Amino acid sequence: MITVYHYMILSAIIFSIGTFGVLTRKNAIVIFMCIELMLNAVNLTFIALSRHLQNMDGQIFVFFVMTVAAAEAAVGLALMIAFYRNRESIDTDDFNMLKW
Amino acid sequence: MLSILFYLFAVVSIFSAFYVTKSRSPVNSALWLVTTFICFAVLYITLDAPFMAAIQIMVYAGAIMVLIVFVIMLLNLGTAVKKRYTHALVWGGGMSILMLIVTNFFIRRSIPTGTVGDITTQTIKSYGHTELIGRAMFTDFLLPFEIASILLLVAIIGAVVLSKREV
Amino acid sequence: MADYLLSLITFFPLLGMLILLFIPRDNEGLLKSFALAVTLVTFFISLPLAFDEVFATSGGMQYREFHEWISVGSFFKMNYSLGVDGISLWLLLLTTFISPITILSTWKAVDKNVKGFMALMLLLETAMLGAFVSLDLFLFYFFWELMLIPMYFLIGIWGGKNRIYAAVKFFIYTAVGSLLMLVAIIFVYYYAVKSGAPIDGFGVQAFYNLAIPSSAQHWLFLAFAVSFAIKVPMFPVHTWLPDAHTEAPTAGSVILAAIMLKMGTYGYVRFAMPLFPEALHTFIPYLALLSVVGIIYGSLVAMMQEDVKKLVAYSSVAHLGFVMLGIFALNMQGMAGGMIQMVNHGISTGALFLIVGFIYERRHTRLISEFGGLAHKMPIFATIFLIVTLSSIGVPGTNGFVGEFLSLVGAFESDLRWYAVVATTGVIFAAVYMLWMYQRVMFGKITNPKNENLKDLSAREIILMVPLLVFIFWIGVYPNTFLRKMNPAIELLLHQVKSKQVAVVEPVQPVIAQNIVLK
Amino acid sequence: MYDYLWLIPFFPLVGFVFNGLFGKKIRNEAVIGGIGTLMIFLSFLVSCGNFFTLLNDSEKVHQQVIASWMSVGQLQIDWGFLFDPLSALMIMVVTGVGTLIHLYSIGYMHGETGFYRYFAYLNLFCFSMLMLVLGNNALVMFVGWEGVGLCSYLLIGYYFDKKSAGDAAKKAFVVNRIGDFGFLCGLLVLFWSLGSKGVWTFNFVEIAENAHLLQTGGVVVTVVTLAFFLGATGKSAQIPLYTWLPDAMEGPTPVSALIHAATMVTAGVYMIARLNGLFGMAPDTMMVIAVVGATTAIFAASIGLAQNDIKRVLAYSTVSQLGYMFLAMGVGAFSAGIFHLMTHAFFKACLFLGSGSVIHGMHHAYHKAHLHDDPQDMRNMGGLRKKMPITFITFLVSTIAISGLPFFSGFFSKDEILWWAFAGERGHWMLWLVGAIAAGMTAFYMFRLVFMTFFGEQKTDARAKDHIPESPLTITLPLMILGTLAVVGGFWGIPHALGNIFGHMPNYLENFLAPVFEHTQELNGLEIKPEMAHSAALEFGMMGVSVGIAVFGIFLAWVMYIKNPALPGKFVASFTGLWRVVYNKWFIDELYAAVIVNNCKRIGTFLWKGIDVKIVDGIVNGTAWAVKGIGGGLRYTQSGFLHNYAMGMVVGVVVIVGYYIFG
Repeated sequence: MITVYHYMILSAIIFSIGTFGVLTRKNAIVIFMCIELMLNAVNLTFIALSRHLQNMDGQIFVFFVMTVAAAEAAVGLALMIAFYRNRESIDTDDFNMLKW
Repeated sequence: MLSILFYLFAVVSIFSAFYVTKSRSPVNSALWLVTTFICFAVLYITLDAPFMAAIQIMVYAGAIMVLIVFVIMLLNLGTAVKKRYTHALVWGGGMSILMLIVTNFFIRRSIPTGTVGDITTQTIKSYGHTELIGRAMFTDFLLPFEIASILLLVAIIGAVVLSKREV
Repeated sequence: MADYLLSLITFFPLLGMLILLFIPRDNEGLLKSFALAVTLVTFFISLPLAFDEVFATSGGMQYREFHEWISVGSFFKMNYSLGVDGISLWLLLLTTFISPITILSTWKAVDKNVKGFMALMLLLETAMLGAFVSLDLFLFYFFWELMLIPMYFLIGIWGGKNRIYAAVKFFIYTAVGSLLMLVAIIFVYYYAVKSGAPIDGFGVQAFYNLAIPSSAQHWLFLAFAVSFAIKVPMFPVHTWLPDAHTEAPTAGSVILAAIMLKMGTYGYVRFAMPLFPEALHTFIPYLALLSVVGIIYGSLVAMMQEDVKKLVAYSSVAHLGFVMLGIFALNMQGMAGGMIQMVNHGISTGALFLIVGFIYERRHTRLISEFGGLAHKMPIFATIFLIVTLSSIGVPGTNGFVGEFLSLVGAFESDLRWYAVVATTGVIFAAVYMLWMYQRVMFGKITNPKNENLKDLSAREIILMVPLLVFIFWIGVYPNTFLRKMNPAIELLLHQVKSKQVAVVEPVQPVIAQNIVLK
Repeated sequence: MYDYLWLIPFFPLVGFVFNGLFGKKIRNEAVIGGIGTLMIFLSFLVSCGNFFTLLNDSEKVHQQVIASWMSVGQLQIDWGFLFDPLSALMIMVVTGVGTLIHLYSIGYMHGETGFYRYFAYLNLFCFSMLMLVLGNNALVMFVGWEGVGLCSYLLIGYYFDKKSAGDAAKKAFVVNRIGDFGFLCGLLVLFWSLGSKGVWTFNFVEIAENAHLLQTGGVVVTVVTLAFFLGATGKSAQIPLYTWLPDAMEGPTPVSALIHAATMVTAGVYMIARLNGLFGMAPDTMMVIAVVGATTAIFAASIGLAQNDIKRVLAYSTVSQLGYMFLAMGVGAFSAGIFHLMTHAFFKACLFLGSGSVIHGMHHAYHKAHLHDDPQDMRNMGGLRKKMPITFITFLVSTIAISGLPFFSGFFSKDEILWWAFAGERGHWMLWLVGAIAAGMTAFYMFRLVFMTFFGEQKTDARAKDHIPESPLTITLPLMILGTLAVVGGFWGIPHALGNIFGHMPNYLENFLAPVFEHTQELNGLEIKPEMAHSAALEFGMMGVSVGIAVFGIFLAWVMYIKNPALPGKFVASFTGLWRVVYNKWFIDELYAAVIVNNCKRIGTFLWKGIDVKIVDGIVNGTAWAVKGIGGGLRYTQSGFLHNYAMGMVVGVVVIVGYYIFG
């Protein structure tokens, strides 16, 4: 029998993989995709718990997460374009303007 | 039957998620990501959430992925130059494994509690998932819904402003 | 009208400031006269308080106002609670009285961004008035912090050469203290709620009746005491004062000396002492010691100053030592002396800063060595300066004497008499540093050719000094006008403090006579 | 009549306010001086009225309360006046001598730029002095006490463009303040110690009535009286606080006469007399007072021997005479002390005014001859008796009076003091001896002064020689009046022994003052020792000895400065060291400067530059630097690389969640 724990463990694994990607990759777009991965892992938890609790609220939340993800995608990618225009690169090693 | 489906798609999604991080070319990553999204959509269906599955495919696998791929094309990003990032690999890998362990413990030791509702598989079947979502969204969550729409509007304007050539 | 009098007084300057913001920036004359008019009107609105006989008979809070203000859940309740008694009455009036004078004093002195200056002055007045009339600890804290902001800008923008350093030092010193106080305030409130005592939001009067355990009292008292001690300022946390005074524009110095320093002493009287009577009892010897050290230390350091303003600033440290000593005597005379000395210091030191301002405007220097022989060129100035100097020294017949004397009488009656003996030597030092300064500035021949063409005081400058001079003599000759209305409030306060002290030592035990009769 | 008591100080106050506010505009010396003089004269008239009413009144103590001054709890202080024989006598002296000196000043200060200022201050001084004398409680007295100190400051600094004048003024005020510190301490301890017995008061009458509550000879009384005595030494220029008085001669001469001879400096004596009830109870303090008084008398006289500035001689003479008064107070001869105070006011005022007349003349002459010599230096004078006959005669009369030659006023008062010092219960033959030697020295240096100034060759510069005029009437009239008083003033208090010879003439003064002092003297046994009380022979013997010493002093002066003018030079040559020490005032000023003033300055600088700037501000700025340093160090964690931040976040999450699970 598949319980909510299975889904949650899966979501944890996917989330960790996303974290791994964010921490190791240098390409901003790939990092961005890894963040989407993490968001999706969270979504899975939401839906699994929503199902478990027989409650719709979690799914509504997923909906909002998706909205935010969409907005993020729009703005984030626009930022990347703007950045690429300046630096001819989207390698995060070149994003060090925050340095002291 | 359901457990087989779950394990199958779980394994596929883990595998493809790993390849998202591993592929050298961003386009490959994007395609692996689409695979993950689709697996997730299937998992949503196993969770009696067909509408979320549809949205998953449409928004993620459709809109967002198109956007990403489009940007990759636009910027003409090639395959990443092979660099040895062992340092980052070790640290990042270590940290994510630690994180996994920690969350595992967290999940194993906790019992999910919360307001238990009355939506069972039967209600979903009789009313339809879409209707239930719609009811919730346009009654209790109307204000957040409107705010979300404003957020999207802002994001659109922001994206336009940011990507315009001369600001 | 009377129901909202305090609100009206407090917020009238703020209202004025809001209107002032609509006056065009270039119309400096209008800006100045408008600010002056606002402060004058505030003064006139506050005058009925001075004539109200109720203060002479009742020590309780008058002109109460109470409205609910902020409430977070059922736990936190901050109320808008105002009131005035014989203790805050004169400080309130001092504020409304000094403000028009300071505005008038800036007529020529401020030349850049007059609008901002005037707006900040008005905001500052509201903050100071609010702090004096708040009966809610939270409201008090609000005004207390609000005061800091305009002063910070006044020093930081219109100050002298080293103004940024001074402004930041002033701000940080005071902020450190007030954060300690905030913690203590929250703790007191938390304790009050937990203990189930009948409280009224942060209303301070209900807090008076709390029975806080004495171990907690000690810490709370220390937090309040440090915060107020910084503001007073007491030795050794006084070093912001000389810098702030030296760098501040004249009006800023006057407000700072005349009113803001009183916040510290007022805070002791209104909050720290009645809230934590047991702790007070423990700490009085140390605080009195610091006061006395402040008197001697301030005097000695003032003696060696080369900058007139710094000298006056250090003299403030000494004078406020007398105030604190009188207050810590915890008896009628000492308390009344401390209170009247607060007003005195406001008038005399305010006047001294104005005087320094006058010569600074003329010569753009404050170094004593640059002057000498000014009495030849500026006889009226010399006379006024002399009177104010004498008042600062505490010559009988001027206000300074009444305050110092009452403080000392109080201290001698209490257990602090040995401190008082030492403090009395302060009168010698006061004469030394003030007269030495006066002599070096005013007497002798004119040695510096730049001083040859100095003009005597203008009509405006005389007008703004005259009210101060009137009060110097009024308080000196007939202080009963003021004491009469303070006494009931002081009595009540002492009752509050002493009724809760566990081991109240009768102040009139002839210790010397009993213990050391040698013969 | 007593209802008008308040008018006495009120008139000078009016004069002060008028001259202070309008004097500058008026510019008419006659009006300014006239108003000033008139006001003090009016208050003299009121004083006379009160005085004569009191003479014939059986009730000797009267109080008038004008208004409440401070009232806080048990502390109630009034603006009130006390009129009893003591204050009656004092106001007569103050207003009487004051009027004369005002009159004198019109002539003396003629043409000065600050004429109005001078008269305003002078009136203010009279006001303060009268408050001091008339105050019915110690605090009103303190108002006057500080007020006269202030006026003294203002008047010494009258020529404020002279640095020496400014310094002297400041010195006077500060030294006086040291005394005031004592006064204030005494006041406060007294208030508290009486209060602890249930009597909260500053009122003199109440203090006198309740003094018995304190223990005779106890610590409290001794401390209180010693503190008051410190106040008195400041105001009355006694050791150790006498140094300001000689410097105070920087002020105009009439000021020296009024303030630094006749009135203000006697305030200390007056204060002790006023508080006789307390002082009588403190034998230790009385002894200290007597010793300090006697020491000051001889010490100041010794300095006076060698001075060349005419006013400085008189200044040291004043200090010395004040020493006598304190000696009198110390041995319990209160009325004798007050008697000497009165006679001293007459002859010393006359001497100062006379010296002022001389200086005025010399100044005039030098001015005419366009010379800048020092008009106060006696070495430039000589033979003036022909030029200034009136000045000379009055001066001579007063000199005889101060030297204590029989039947001049000084003789009576001084001998009374010496007799008490010898035969009083608290007296001692050493005190007498010191007093007698000081009297001899006084006679010597005063006649030295007279001989150098008025006799012998005229040593003035030849160009100025013939321009020395006699002073105008406004100057000479007060001289004549004071000279007369200096001669006859003593007959008011003839000692018993002499009175018996003159057909049982009573000692009027003693009887007059008796209501004030009687009680204390009876209570504390402050009387002549019984074995000597009725020995007229002994009294005459002592009198004879002291007159003999005085005559010897005069003779010595005559030998050294008239008969054989070369003698002083030889004397100086053979005792160079001693002479230099005496001439330089025993180097006391230098000692004070080195020990007290410089150390105070050094401590002040140390506290400022050391403690304040280095330590306190060091800590404050150090905190700031530390925060800045830590911030500067932590800054390098901000690498700017995205991964580092992301890593930070993840570590944070892991740690928090881990803590949540395992912690």
